[in-house]
Amino acid sequence: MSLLDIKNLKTYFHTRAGTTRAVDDISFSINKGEIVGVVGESGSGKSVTCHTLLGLLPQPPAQVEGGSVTFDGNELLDLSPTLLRAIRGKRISMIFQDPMSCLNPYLTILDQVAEPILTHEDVSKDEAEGRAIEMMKKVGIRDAEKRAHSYPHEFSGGMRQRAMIAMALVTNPDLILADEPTTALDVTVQARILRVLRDLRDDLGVGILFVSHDLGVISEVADRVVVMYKGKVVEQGSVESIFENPSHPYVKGLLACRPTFETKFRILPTVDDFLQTEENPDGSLALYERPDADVRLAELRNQIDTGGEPQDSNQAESILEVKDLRVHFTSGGGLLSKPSDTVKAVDGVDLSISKGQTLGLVGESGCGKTTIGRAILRLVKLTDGSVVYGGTNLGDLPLAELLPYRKRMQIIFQDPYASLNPRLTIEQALIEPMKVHGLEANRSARRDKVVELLEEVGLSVDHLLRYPHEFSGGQRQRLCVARALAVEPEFVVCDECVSAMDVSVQAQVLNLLRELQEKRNLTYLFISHDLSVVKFMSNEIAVMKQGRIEEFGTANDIYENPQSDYTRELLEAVPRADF
Amino acid sequence: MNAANNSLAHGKPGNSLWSDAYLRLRKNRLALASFWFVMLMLALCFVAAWFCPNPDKIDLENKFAGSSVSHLLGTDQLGRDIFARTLFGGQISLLVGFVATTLAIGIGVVIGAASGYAGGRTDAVLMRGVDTLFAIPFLVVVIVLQVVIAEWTKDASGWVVDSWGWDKKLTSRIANIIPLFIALGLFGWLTLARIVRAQVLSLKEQEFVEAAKALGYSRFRILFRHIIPNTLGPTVVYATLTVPGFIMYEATQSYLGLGVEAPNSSWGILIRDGANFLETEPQLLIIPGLFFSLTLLALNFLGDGLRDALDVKAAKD
Amino acid sequence: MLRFITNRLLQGIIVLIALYTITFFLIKAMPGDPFTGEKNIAEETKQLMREKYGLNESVFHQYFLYLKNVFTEASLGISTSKAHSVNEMIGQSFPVSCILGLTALSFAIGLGVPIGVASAVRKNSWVDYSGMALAMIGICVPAFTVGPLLQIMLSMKIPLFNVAGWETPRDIILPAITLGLVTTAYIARLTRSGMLEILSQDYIRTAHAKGLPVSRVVCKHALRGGLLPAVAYIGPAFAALISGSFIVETIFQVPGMGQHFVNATKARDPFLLQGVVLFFGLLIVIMNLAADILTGFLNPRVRLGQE
Amino acid sequence: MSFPSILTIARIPKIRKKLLKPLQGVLAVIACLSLWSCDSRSSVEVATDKGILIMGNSSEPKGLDPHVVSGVLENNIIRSLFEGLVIEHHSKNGEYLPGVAETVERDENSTVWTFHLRKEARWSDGHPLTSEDFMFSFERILTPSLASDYSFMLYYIKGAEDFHKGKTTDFSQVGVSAPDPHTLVVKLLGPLPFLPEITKHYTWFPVPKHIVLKHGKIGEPFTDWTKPENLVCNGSFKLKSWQINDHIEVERNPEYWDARNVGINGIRFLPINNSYTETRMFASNQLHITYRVPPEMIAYSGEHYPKNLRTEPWIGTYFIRCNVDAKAFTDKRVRKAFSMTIDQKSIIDNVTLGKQLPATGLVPAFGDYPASTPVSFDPETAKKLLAEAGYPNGEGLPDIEFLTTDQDSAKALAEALQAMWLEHLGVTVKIRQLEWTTYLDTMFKQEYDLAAGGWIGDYLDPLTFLDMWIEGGGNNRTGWSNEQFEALLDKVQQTGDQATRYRLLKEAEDLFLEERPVLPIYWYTRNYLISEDVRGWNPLILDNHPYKFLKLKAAN
Repeated sequence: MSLLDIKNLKTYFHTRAGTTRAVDDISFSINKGEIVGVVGESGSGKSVTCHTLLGLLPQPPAQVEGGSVTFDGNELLDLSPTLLRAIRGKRISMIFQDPMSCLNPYLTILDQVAEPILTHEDVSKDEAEGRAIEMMKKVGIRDAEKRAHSYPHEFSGGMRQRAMIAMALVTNPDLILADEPTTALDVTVQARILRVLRDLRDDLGVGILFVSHDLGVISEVADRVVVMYKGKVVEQGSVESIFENPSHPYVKGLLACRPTFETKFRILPTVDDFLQTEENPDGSLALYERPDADVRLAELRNQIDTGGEPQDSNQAESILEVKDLRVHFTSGGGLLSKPSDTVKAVDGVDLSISKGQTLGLVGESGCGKTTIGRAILRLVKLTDGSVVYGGTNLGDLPLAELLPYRKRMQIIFQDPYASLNPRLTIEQALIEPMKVHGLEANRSARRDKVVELLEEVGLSVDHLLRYPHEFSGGQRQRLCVARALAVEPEFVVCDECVSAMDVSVQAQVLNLLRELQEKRNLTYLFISHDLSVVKFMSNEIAVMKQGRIEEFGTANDIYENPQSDYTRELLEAVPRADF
Repeated sequence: MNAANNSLAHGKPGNSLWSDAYLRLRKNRLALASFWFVMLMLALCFVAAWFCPNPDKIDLENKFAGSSVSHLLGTDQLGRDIFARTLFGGQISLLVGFVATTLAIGIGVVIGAASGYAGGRTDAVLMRGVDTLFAIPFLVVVIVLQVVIAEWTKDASGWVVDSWGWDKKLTSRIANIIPLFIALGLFGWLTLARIVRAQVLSLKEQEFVEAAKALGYSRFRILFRHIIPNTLGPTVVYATLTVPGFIMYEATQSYLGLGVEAPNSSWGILIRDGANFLETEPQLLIIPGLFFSLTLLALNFLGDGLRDALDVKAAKD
Repeated sequence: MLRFITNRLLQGIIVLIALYTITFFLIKAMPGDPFTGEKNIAEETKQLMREKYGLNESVFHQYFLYLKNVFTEASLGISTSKAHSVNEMIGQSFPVSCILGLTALSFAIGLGVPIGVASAVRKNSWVDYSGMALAMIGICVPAFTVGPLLQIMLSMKIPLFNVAGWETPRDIILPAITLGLVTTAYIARLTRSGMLEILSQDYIRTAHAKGLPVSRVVCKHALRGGLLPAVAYIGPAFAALISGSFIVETIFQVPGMGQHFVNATKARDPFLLQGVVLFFGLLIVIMNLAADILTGFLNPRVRLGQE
Repeated sequence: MSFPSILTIARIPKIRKKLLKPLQGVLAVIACLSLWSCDSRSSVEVATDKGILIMGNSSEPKGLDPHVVSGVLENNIIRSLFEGLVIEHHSKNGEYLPGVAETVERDENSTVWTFHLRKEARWSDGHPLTSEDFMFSFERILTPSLASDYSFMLYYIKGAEDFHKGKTTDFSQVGVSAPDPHTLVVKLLGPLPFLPEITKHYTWFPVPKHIVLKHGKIGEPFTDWTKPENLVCNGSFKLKSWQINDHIEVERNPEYWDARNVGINGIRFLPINNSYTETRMFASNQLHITYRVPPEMIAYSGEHYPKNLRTEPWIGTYFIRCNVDAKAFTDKRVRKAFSMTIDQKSIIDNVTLGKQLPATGLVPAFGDYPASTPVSFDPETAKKLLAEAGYPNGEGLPDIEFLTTDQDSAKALAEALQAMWLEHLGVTVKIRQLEWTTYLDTMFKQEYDLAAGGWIGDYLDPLTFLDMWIEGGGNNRTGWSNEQFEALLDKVQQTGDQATRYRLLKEAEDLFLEERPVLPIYWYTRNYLISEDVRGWNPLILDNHPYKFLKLKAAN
């Protein structure tokens, strides 16, 4: 008998706007000692499935409409809240996506890791804490005795996720629901965490439900894969069968749209190239394979990317020169006191970008890559060094004279949710930069321009009067791109601008950036922690570590012949779905 | 999951911030009821009041009369119609509540936002300034204002009457109330500034503010267009909490000669006067007290509803 | 930490000097003087009285003389309206106000926090609505109504409570309730919004996933963060409770500090007024600092000095 | 995915239990507190048993130094601590009983007075009290540096004013002398038949020379001699404890010459600002005597505590000052018209509610001095007068502002007057309500048209109501003056014969009322509640009850 058996589970959300079928008749099972990967994009119902199992969904609006979930012979959906609580955290634990927001910032790590034991077992506090520290050591937290008393914010992202895992494991559960456990992590950390999970499966025979949108990760860790799309399971099977021989068009598209080191497309295929959806009269969706999918793929293959090699660097006009850039952050200081601590975020960096090219800036979180992007735009104060753009050193320009450069240089941020003012309509948000910079003669001309821009980024006039929250993540990022383009810049910093997206959406946005670059001869500084994406986008790549450039070279050189140990380590840690 | 896609597909018409907020407010039954109650109160005080008996008509033979046709809710210690006095008092109190709150929000939001956004020394100076003002005794300021500003408004109102031909009585009523607003405006915003500042401290780290900077927007524009509108929610809730305080302050000030001039009245004055009849004629306290409390209760729920309605992010489902 | 405190205390001194300066000139600008009484005194006598209190000197001289006395002798001067030194008057009334304020604050916290928490946990239910209505009524019904009501309904019916006075510990209860009502309402509102914010955080879901009972999720995981807005309010609120209790003090015959503000103002007593204002200013500086420190203590992410 | 209210799956009972805990705590605390002091008897019952009188005294006194303070509430306390040459009679107005002085002699002109002090008079520390102490006290209160605001009460003494105003520094020029330790001779400026009345005022009280000098020089202000631990006095009581704004308690003074006949063991004065609170305290047996009853509660108290409510005439007049320099009120016909349209009875019955007496004249009726009657309610004549003055139906009158205060029923009174003038004269008067001291300042600066006001007599003689209206008088402030009036007052100062004096005073009063620079409204009464336990408390127009004759005995 399998450890967990899900049969025809249906979870709907009933809101005033109507009913959303978040999980719509899915069935799969997990055995002891098995990792089942659940793959799908946001909104596919994979997280809702996890939460339904533990009764963590807010009811209303959520409502389990049918099906059964059998765990070790018990029907979970019928359990009383008290009995369910006894299972939660004891026999089934959960690991959440974002360890920063999912750990309580007000309690120490030890407090939180020991809490499941204290809740479910009748043991002394000392014993519980002892076991918690043991477990923390096991998942790779060094110096656990000492660091256990720290607060979450004092831990790095990787350490936090380890603490989270320790918390899930500390009661020796039979089943772990891991909801995107590595999504927020750097690749090297991710590799280590995946190792820990595999060890758990092998050593303790724990069953793991591993939810992720990242096919690479799934391929590394899972034994079996379940692919979900719009609340339904579209395909399930062993890792090999899914990755090598996908049958469903959605899965095919998903596999094709990921950039890999080997990708040679100029434009990435997208899921839409494979999948066609149609709404049935009863509101459910019918999925078809596009008849022309193969043609389209072949077409894309023919446009092999030639831009991978930089143009002759002598010919290319260097548009931006960064020399010995240093940015130090200080804390403390007030009306009457001097600042105290100093963090050297960027510590002596030289860069140069040629017109029309893309420089990729890659590194792990906290290495200073984002700060470089902001320093170039003078969004943070330079401590030392120069940023020469078009012959002018922006570093010591007074703010008033910076205005023309604000028009020429733009930035697209990581989080499209946070980087749009929630209280401005799209029209307002897009007209405003033009107004500030005095572009276009009058209101109606600006409006026309906005419409043009929206169409350019793949949105329509209908969207003009909407607010950002009415858009999906991918659409929002398009809006951010449109806003950046509204001032007709020459140079754009893309700061992790696709990191928070599903692969299918990521492909669309990357394609958009590519097309715009060609059309408008834009220069990009492309910042990301994702090595495959950077490889896909960039001509040249700089690898950063702790505020300095570790290695610099053409994209192909870096990937095929890494010079520094650090770069090599990074490359090796990237999960690849290649069979 | 993203309900946004659905609404996009169905092409819901886009709206301005406020009309959008109104649509959402309509769904909150309690807030809607409160909204209509406030409207009713406004109608009573500003329209129906004119159909009531003269609120200042003294009839000493007929004091403490019970409810009757000529005096709907009876009469007070000088035989004046309680209902009429309460409604006319409501005009003043609602006006005071509205203007004082507007002033407090206006000043508090700007100072708090500027302080939080600028940070560093500006912040320290502004916040310590708030501390200082917080400790200045209100009463002293009122007494000084009464001398300084009352003189000034007297001159000004005389000038208005002479050169613009305004009605003398009306001008003098307005002139009396202006120093009151100045006093309230001077001090009413202090706590609000703190609250807004705390909001702004977290808002200014948001990427859309950085995006605005990168787009070359001026500090002024960033502050007023991008930061302040996003502090509206907590501001509205806090503001509804301060309204009763303002209305009661008005009574205190009127007693000190800075505000409403007798025999005109306000809810605050009626309640203060009525409290003296607690044992003997409690209706003198209860009637204006009920008008006051119910209106503010409604305002409070309306404020809550507004906060939720203004929060475009929370309106996803 | 130490540096943060020193820095804020230094700022506090600037605040106090600014406060002193403003108050000094405000007092000078008030109509009447300390010797204006219902029965007018001969101008010669008034002049003698001014000499007695050093009020005949130039304004400039008076300004610095008082400052000098404050700094060199820690003396806040002698009241012109009561035959005591201001130090003595504050010394006698501050402990009383402190006890009253603390009791009122405890009452406000003891009642406001549970109401706020319950309202947040059961958002948009009758619990929430009635809790918030209760809070609003607390704000709407002024002290000069609540006080007499309590006197009539409790003291005069139940022999347990005195109508007024400050003799037995029981005498603290009614004025503290009257005084704390508005604070209760604010704390309830602030706790509610703070809790709502926290309850929507991801880590609350984590806590549920661990199988914790709801009460524990609320008390251990949510309360600490949810109280932060209320804590930031409590500092200045306590200072205000101590000084702003004039009405409650007169209704319940409490010999506290609040009366000094009003009586000194009415009597145009410059030294008493300056004294209590400076003392109150100091209290505000300290309370704000304490609130910040407490916030830092409750919220490990806040590093003092960074705000 | 957001989880706005994960707690909708909350178990309610758990929460309830949590909420109950603090509530239980509160209840427990209340229970403890109630056990703490579980005396079932009320404060008054306990105090009566102990022989201690609990008195409401309106406010914290300015101090206890008889030479520094001024005011009724200070007087109440000082009267218990100090004793002057003579004391108030416990039941008869205008008479006196011996105090420190055993006998009083005067010359035929009532100009030179000799007081024979009793030999057994002692300070509360046992130190004998002699005429030297009086000499010292007179010198002290007249010393300019002490800046006593009531020192003018001694100006009747020859040379006192000059000494006080610094024209001479030689105290021997002042007409007081002490031929021996038990004789005090006072030489006055002119005849003053009611000098004993004046010596009842605390400015004439002795202070202990040996103690005052121990804590500072003679004219030194701010010394510590009135601190509870230092204060030495000669009255029937001595100071026991003093908590600012809380209470002042005095206890039996065993050194007092008549200690055997003092009927109570102590008095506790409570500075109760809020008169409603005070009434409620009385109702729940926390007080023997209240300072006053608020107007709204007089009728109510009469109903509920008929045996306790007392309404007694008090020597004071409430009136409205007219600024005769203001254009509207230069004409006495206008002033009279305004006066005649005040329906005094209606105001008393509906606004002030304290059974005050309609003020038909300026000086309230007392003793042998008959009340004047020219002031009356006569709207018809008033209208005529106003028309004669050139303002028929109020037309042509400039804007009139009525200055009033933020105290007690001032606002209601103003509103009622406003209505009366509008009804009978067709004049709309603007009400200007000001904070008390601002009001005084404005009134003293004569920046008003009409101003509410009042006067409480300092001693029992019509002069206390009339001599303030001389030109430039500190309390005149109407801008009114009249040579004939002043000549009459001068004549009064010259005669020692009471009948002649009263005739002249009446003449002056009638002249004043004819001119009507103030519009009298009512004569004060005192309304207060007194416990039946208090025996020997008789109505006195000056309200200077001598405490030594009181007795406390539980009623029923």
